[in-house]
Amino acid sequence: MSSADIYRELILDYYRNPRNFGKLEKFDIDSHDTNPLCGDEIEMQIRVDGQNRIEEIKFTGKGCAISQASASMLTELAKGKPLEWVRQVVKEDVFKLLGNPDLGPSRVKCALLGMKVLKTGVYGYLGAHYDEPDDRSG
Amino acid sequence: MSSADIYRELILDYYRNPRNFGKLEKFDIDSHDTNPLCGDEIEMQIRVDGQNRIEEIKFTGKGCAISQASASMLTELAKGKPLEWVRQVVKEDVFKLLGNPDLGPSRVKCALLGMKVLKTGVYGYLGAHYDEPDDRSG
Amino acid sequence: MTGLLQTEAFDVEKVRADFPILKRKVHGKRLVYLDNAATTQKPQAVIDALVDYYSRYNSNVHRSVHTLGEEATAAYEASRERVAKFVGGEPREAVFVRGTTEATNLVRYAWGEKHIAKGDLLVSTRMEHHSNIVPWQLLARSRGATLKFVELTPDGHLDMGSLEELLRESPRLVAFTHCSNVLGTINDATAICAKAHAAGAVTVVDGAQSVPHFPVDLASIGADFYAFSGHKMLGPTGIGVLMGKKQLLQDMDPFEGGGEMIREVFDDHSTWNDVPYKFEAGTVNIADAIGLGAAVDYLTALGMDNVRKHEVRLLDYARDVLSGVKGLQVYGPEDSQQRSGLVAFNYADVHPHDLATILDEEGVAIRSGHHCAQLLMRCLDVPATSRASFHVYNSYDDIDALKQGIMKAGAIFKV
Amino acid sequence: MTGLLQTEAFDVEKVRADFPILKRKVHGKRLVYLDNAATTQKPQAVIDALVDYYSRYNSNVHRSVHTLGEEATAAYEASRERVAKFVGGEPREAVFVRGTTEATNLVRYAWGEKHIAKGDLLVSTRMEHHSNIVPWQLLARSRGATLKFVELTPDGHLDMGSLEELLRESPRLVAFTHCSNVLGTINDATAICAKAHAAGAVTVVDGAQSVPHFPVDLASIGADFYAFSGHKMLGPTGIGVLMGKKQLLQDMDPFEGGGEMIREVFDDHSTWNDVPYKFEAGTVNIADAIGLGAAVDYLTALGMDNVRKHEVRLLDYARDVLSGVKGLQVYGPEDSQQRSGLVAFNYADVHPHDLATILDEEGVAIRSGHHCAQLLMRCLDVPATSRASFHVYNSYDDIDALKQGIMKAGAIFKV
Ligand SMILES: Cc1ncc(COP(=O)(O)O)c(C=O)c1O
Ligand SMILES: Cc1ncc(COP(=O)(O)O)c(C=O)c1O
Repeated sequence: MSSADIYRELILDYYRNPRNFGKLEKFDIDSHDTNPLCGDEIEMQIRVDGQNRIEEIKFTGKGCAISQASASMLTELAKGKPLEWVRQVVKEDVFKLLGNPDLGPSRVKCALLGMKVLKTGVYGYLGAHYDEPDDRSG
Repeated sequence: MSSADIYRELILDYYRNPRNFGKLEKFDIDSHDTNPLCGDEIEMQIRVDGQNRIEEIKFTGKGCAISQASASMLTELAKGKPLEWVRQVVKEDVFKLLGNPDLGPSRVKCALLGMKVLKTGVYGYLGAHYDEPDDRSG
Repeated sequence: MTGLLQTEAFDVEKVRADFPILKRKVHGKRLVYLDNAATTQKPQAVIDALVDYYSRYNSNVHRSVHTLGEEATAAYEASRERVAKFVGGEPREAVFVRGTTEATNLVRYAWGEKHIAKGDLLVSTRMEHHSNIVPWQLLARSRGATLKFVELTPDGHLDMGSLEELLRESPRLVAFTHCSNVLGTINDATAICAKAHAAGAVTVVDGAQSVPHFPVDLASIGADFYAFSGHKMLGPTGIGVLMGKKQLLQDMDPFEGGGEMIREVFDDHSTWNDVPYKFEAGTVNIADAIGLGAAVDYLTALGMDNVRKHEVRLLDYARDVLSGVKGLQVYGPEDSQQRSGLVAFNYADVHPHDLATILDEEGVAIRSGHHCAQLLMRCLDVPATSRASFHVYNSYDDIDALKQGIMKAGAIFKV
Repeated sequence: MTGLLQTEAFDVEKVRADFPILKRKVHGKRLVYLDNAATTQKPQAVIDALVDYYSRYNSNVHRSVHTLGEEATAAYEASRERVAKFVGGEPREAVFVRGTTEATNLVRYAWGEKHIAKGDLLVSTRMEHHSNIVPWQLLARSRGATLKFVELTPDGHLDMGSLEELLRESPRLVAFTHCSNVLGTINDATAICAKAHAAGAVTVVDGAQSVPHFPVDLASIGADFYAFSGHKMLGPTGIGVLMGKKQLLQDMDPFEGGGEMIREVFDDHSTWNDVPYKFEAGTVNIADAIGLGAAVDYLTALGMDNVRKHEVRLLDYARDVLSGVKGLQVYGPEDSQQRSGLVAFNYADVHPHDLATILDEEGVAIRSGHHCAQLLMRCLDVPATSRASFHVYNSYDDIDALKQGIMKAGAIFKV
């Protein structure tokens, strides 16, 4: 897959016009992380409703098209879902959102930063600990 | 030169029956050093006479035949000499005492330990500082 | 290939033939390696030195009486002599370490923890690599000292007014880079050391980006400590050098304890070997120290003046070529004479990582990110930059390939 | 050559063919390399791994987006995985260091300086290499703690009574070697760790002489920290491993600051990367880490059980052959099952250095001296010993050559 395929119209659109970008006034979950390898940064805020569902979710961040687009896409997908749903999310879900690009291991970390931030925040809220899988090959 | 030539009768004799081995009751100079690379150890004590000559000199130590024999031979040579003479001693003098053996660089350090102890002690007494030459190749 | 650079200095095509990796293809394209500030490639002579060592005289050093040990020790110490001479220093003042980072940390622990007291001032600068910031942060915290930074001018130099101001506060330590790994700025190390010494400070100079790229003479610079990395100057990974003034080295505590650095061990205390051995604990990285000696020989044969000449020409060419690219912003001083052979830039709103991915597809390897210089990124007000950095085997062709790759990224991102 | 050893385990002649250095002559004689406890020789596969890295995919790791960087990172991390698995540990708990000495010093600085307080007790033993004594001496001094030593039994074991006694004083740290580099004694690391943990201590086990010579399974040993050196296990110089329990690693201060180990840097503080990266500051020794992976592959292919079997046979043979030499005293436990493949000895009044010089003339390389174990030398009441130590390429022939050399020394010294 060539980079022209990775950087499809859709990715660039999410990069330049990220959905759910911004901060919430009231939120129950606030999660932030950086990718120490490249400095990409994502913060997510979530408001939880009475049925433990993601009522509202927004993110801010800076970084490459892949990290920002994937975080944005993930917030869209998460909105309205029960918190428990977050536990089921796997990296393949993120890849699918991005159109299954052929990313090298370091770019995979960019793609998955948003998922890590989401999981860390929600797991913490649920009183659990999110231990990133030791998966260096992506 | 083979090791049979290095370990001549004379060297073994000095190793097993070191001349000037022991301690002085009264001394003006007491100098000690170890070879950090092998642990060989030499201590020398010197009594200085009115004319700044080496009136009496003894050594103790432990280590290989080469370090002990060369220290012993050096004390014999030094006895009665003016302190200033010690400044003139060079490593070739020590090699000559030993019969000019063909020593590798690490064994050279054994051979020269006695000279280093002697020089450090005498230079110190004369108010000077003995800076071992930076001669790794021996 | 058309535009291989022919300086009067040396024949780039011949140089390229010495580097086996340059024959390799990446994504079917010729490898265009422009990530030399991160690590350089290695000439066959360096690889051969390693193979020769392991195939012919591998042994532990210093404590061996046998032939292999004598040979390994002689080669290791001969390498120390060549490396020290290469930067105008004394072998006794050359400590082999893993790299620049270990060197600054060694100074922190062995000099800093002993000599820095509560309330002391430490000075670094905003253009430093983290390796010349974080050790001083940690030192400041552990000793109760303060760390302040020399500010930068808008055109990417150290602000001399800011330095003078800090020097009036009588810092104990002034740590600065001889050459910035992002801006390329070459600092006047001699002048800064003189000023810092006059103010009573000890100087730690980061030579990671200078020793590989232009002639360095410590005798004239006069730094108290000077650090550099072998892997950035055609040498193997895992080896570098801390040059330190003998008096300071002798007066320092040991860093790591055990092995080579010992004189005698007793139950309750130990005594130390002479410098520089006092700072080389355990089995040293023998093979790579010898490999670094081979790298120094290679650079010496080319001539560091020629290396510098070559890089300035590449720099001029790169700035010519890239100035035609709309939306491309280059950081650092304008004048090639004041900077080293690297170009950090940003291109429109294409994030450096995305640009690097697109370039990689064309066989072009650049670095993207914060380059371990986050304080500098904040000064530049960018999260990251792209960086193309040169060495002896780079040519005009490589820069053309860089430009073409950037143009492709522009097309994909519809810049 | 007559007596090349044929174990059921592996074909020594075939193994020898893998080590290019064994073809070399010393003083016109066949090289008989018996200094393996100092450092081992390297098989072609390890040398090839280095050449391959430098010729094909040399690049800085972790921060690169380009292909070379991805390949180098993948190989470096794959090596971490293989090395961790080789000793029954987790990759996340494996920190690449220069060697055993850096590993113990890392624990001293990053764990010790944080967790040891005035009046605390640290325990080491009298059979340790200086690398497992001096860091604790320095730690004791800097924190105002006390360092005590487990005594030895006359037959060269740790005195369990002495250990128990010290454990009753609730030490914070118990540091001991899995295998002595002089006596050859293999300590029951599992039992000692269990006792030490029950007493509330953190354990630091020196595996420098165990990992290269017999199977080690950290999952069953349970040590908090376990250190070993690559160059003693057929790997390159400049690389080794500190295995540490994840919880402890996470709870530690950083060791060196800069580069890889950083998450974010601000003016007045910084945050750290995850373990194990937090302890790998600066550019790591990429090539040699990859080379160590190749060494682990080589040993794994032979099988560590077979390596052990081979060494026990050599040990038995050596003790048979040497027991016939008048005036020769061997140190350490009698039973080959309780010791590793090395023999330290003294021969009449021939000083070990002199013996080593005479042996070298016969092509036989042994070590002579205090073996960085001066406390042990004082227990044995000798200034030095000679040591012949084995590895996979040694044969009965080598031991015969050793004996002949000793007899020659006897003749020259008129023993
Ligand atoms: C038992 C033991 N511990 C520690 C060390 C130190 O290892 P290194 O020199 O590789 O740091 C050695 C080897 O010299 C050893 O034999
Ligand atoms: C200016 C500068 N200083 C220090 C370093 C750190 O060198 P190393 O990673 O070899 O320790 C680097 C390179 O990464 C650098 O560019």
